[in-house]
Amino acid sequence: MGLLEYKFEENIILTRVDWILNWARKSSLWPMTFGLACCAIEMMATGASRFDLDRFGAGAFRASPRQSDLMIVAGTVTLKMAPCVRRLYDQMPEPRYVIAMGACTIGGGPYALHGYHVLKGVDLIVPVDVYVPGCPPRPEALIDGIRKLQEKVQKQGVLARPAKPAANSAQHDLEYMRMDVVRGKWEEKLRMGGLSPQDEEALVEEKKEKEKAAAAAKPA
Amino acid sequence: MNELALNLPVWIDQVNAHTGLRISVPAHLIPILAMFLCASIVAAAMGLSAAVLVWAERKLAGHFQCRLGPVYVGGKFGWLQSIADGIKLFLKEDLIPSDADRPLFRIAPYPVVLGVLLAFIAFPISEKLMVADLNVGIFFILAVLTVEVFGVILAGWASNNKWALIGAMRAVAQMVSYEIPMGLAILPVIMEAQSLSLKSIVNAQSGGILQWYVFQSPVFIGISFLIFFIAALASLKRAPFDLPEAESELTAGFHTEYSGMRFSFFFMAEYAGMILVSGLAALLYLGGWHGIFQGQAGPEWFLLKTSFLVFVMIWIRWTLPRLRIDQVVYLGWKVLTPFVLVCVVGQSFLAYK
Amino acid sequence: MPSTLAATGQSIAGRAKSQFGEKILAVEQSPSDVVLKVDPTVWRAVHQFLKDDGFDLLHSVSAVDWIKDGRCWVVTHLFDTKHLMRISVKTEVPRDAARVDSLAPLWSAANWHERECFDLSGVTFDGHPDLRRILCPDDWVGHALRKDYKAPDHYHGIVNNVNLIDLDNRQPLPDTV
Amino acid sequence: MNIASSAARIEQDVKTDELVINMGPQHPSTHGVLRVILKVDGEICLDAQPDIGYLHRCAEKIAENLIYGMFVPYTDRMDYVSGMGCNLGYCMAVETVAGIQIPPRAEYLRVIVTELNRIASHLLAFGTYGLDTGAITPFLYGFRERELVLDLLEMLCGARLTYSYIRIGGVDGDVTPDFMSKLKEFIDLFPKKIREYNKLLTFNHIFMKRTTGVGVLPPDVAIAYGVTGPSLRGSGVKRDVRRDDPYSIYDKLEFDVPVGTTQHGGPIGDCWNRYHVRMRELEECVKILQQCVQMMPPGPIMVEKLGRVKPAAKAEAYTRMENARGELAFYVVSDGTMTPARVKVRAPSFSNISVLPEIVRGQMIADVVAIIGSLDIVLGEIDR
Repeated sequence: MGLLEYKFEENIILTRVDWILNWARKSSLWPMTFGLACCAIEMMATGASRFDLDRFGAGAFRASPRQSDLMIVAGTVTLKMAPCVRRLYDQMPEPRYVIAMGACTIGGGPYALHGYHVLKGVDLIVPVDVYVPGCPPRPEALIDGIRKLQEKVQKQGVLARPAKPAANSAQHDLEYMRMDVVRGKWEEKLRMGGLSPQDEEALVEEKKEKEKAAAAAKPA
Repeated sequence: MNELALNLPVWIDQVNAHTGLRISVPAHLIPILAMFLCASIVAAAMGLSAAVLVWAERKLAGHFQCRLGPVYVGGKFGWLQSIADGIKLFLKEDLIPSDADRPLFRIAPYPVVLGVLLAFIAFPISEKLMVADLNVGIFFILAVLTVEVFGVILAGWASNNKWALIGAMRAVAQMVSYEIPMGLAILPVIMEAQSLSLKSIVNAQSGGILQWYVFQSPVFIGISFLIFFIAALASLKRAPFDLPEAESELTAGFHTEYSGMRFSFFFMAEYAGMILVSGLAALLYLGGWHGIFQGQAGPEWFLLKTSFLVFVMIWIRWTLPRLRIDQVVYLGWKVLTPFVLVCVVGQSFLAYK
Repeated sequence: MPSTLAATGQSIAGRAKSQFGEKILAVEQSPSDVVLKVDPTVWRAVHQFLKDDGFDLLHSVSAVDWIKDGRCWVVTHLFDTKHLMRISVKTEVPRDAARVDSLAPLWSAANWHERECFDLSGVTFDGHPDLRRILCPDDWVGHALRKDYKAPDHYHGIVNNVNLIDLDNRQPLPDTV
Repeated sequence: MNIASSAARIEQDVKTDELVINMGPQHPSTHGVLRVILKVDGEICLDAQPDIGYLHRCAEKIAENLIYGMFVPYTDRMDYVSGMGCNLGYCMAVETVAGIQIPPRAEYLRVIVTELNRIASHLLAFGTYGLDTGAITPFLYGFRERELVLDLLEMLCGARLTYSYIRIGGVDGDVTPDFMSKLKEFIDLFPKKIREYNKLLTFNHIFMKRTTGVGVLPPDVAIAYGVTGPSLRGSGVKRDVRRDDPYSIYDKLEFDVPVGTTQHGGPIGDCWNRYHVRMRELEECVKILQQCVQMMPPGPIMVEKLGRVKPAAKAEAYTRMENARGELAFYVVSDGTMTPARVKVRAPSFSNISVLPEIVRGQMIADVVAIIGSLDIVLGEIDR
């Protein structure tokens, strides 16, 4: 996290400053050079002469995750690749954004049914800000996705200390880790829709107790 | 700077007279105040020119590549693009890898910026506009520019990243190799001008285009100008010599692990270095602030020449492929150095009157 | 559309037949190749014979799982780049103990093709220098192209089979979540 | 202390180890998610072991679970840069195993789209090879013309990358007159652009220095590793399935098979040769397109009554075709039902990348990138 974020009490000046900071962030979304499969070719085409992602300030592709703000997950993520994707996401500095580009990253796409080695949606491992459907999405669709992300970035709270959990990616990250703990129930949530917060709390507690019990059992 | 120090009390008096304030500065603080003023002007100018240059490079690259470059940010022409980049980089999380050498990792970007910043001190823009007219100005600039290499190798080592380390090693090999032809390429000019002060070197070139050193002695100084320009490209790590940060080989080279502010220091230093080196070439070989015809002089001429050289640098970057490290070192030691030695010897015969 | 080179392997197939006798079980003509059905014991010898005869390009090594018969085919396709001839060699092994000799000493290409065949179809190649999984991760369980293969529900804590998960008969979660 | 022991001590003091570097799976110039484990001594590369499988999408398993026609879209996503070629290879295999004869107009359309796609693919290879060697602008130039090709293909089937245009029994739709005029325009325009590329990159002095004599692949090693396509032809072996074993209508077409030369002052089989073969193939593609446009007969584009594709039990076919990267072969085995028993894809890039350790030894790190780029791999078809 940067020097200034979430350090101040909410007031009227902050909203103007927030606006400027958000404007800077959204105008300078440097994507990571991160191509996985077919969608990567369309991502390259989006950066190339006809579509020119650089018009929106998002054309400075950086090869190092440390210097990029936006991870466009372009292509099928396999189970072998999933840890690498997660690690790359972890290596990116806040604020970081993720675009899931293409059907495969949204939910496994054409490989969802029999693809034993395919991750069924990249949101199982990293929090996703914008989903761009298509197989592969056309460059226009990706540009639209980036514009949507820019709209989203513009609405963020930056300086004010959040009264309630803000919808920033760090918070998503926490939620993700919680999901990690309660993964078993989470599948059901996927299927049946919704798992109440109380349930989650209970599951986290349960997990903690289990760990405690295991730790206590060890020296004996 | 001395002039500024002399003028400051006068200005303060004028301000007091106009506004009715009673500002009084003790006499022994005046030089220090002048120093601070100069330093902040230099830093601000450097940052601003780097920002403009980043925008210009993206815009130019766009047009070289049949696209538009930044368009929307800040309304027309995307002119606020680099401001947005700067604010964003300033706000980014400052990541330090857990296995990095933390103190070194934190220090490393500063020598890089410092080298370029210091060089601007002895850098005249016109007859009057300069911080200090050092009598060894040119040597001072060459010396402090070399400080950059310490930052680069510290960055590569402290990151604890193999790509960064290879990048830093390449940077050192390359910058050390090219210091020599770069330093030697200046000698013919110094011999001709018989001075190390940049001001007197430029003033020796007054009197129209034919008095510029490139045209005054087209063979030896002309060739050494080309060599200086090539060596400058290499010591700035600009394409086709961008091996230390070769994006397709080493992901981002020595600054692979740097993010946010610290990364922007490296970024800024590169662009400020471009201006510095182009300006230096303009001062030494292209007549500095003197115009094409006799009697024309002014900072606009200097800026024009500098921006032309910067444009050439950008042009080269977006056209040529990258060399390989052995070819780079070969070029430095076995091609440029012998040629520049010939130039030095030849010019010394010409200068012997 | 049958290929123009489909029957080019006939003459060499005849010679192989006379060389190896009844170890060559049959010579068939598929729409694309002459198929030499051989006994698994002469698998490498036949290939050695073919290679000496000029078949210098090993095109592919594949395995077909016939779960009903309890058998497994191992098939290679060869090409002679000088005389433009091609031939296919096939052998049948029991699918529980699918083993043949490795061809890696004959063609460098066989190395990776056999690793892939091992990874996906579970055929073991004796004498292979480095028989590891190539496509799936090293700790993957099972051979995917076997007909009775069931994909894992979890892999290192990541949910797999989201769409197929049978909530009533779900495997218990691994403890490593 | 005697000399021998001091020498031993010095050796111990300055004992150096080789550095093991992971290149990939996320690296800008591994063309996808290839991982190469490099062992380097300074800048010199001692060994490189490719590690694949990061894009293993289980296509062969999926094929066994779908009816024959449903697998066509998956073939697009194997070699995603040259999807038409994969469509064609799979459809040819199924047609061979099921004994389907397709109408002549469909054959011509298939050749036209495959060659157009080959142009698109080689343009991508040209652009990314520029990127690998550090020149950024060729990439943009390559994509500029690639967009024109994609426009043409989009007119035919509505997709830019994953076409599924070639179907079992023919093609998906007939061309419009508009398409033909646009195609002719493109054929006229494109040779000029090839000259532009050659000026910009092919004969650039630095580029030639970077690629000449680097990664020399001797023809016998190439064949032993099963290398095919432009990478094999760069080594001077004149093998092209379109010429040696003409499928579709290639026996009626006139075209050259470019092979590696020594015109650049380097050995046959180096990176520059592999790259240059692709550039010359672009010209041949234009020739083929010209002839197809002139010779294309009228008629149906699909078999009249296709019905169910249900080949006999244990029928098999192994069809080879020349895709942009080399010999693509599909091995289709039927079990007498609506779904195949096995579809094996012999992907050219799979064999091409397996030769990497052989040619990388002793080269520099920058050369590794140049070599991988010159082999022009697509991970989608390596891992399938």
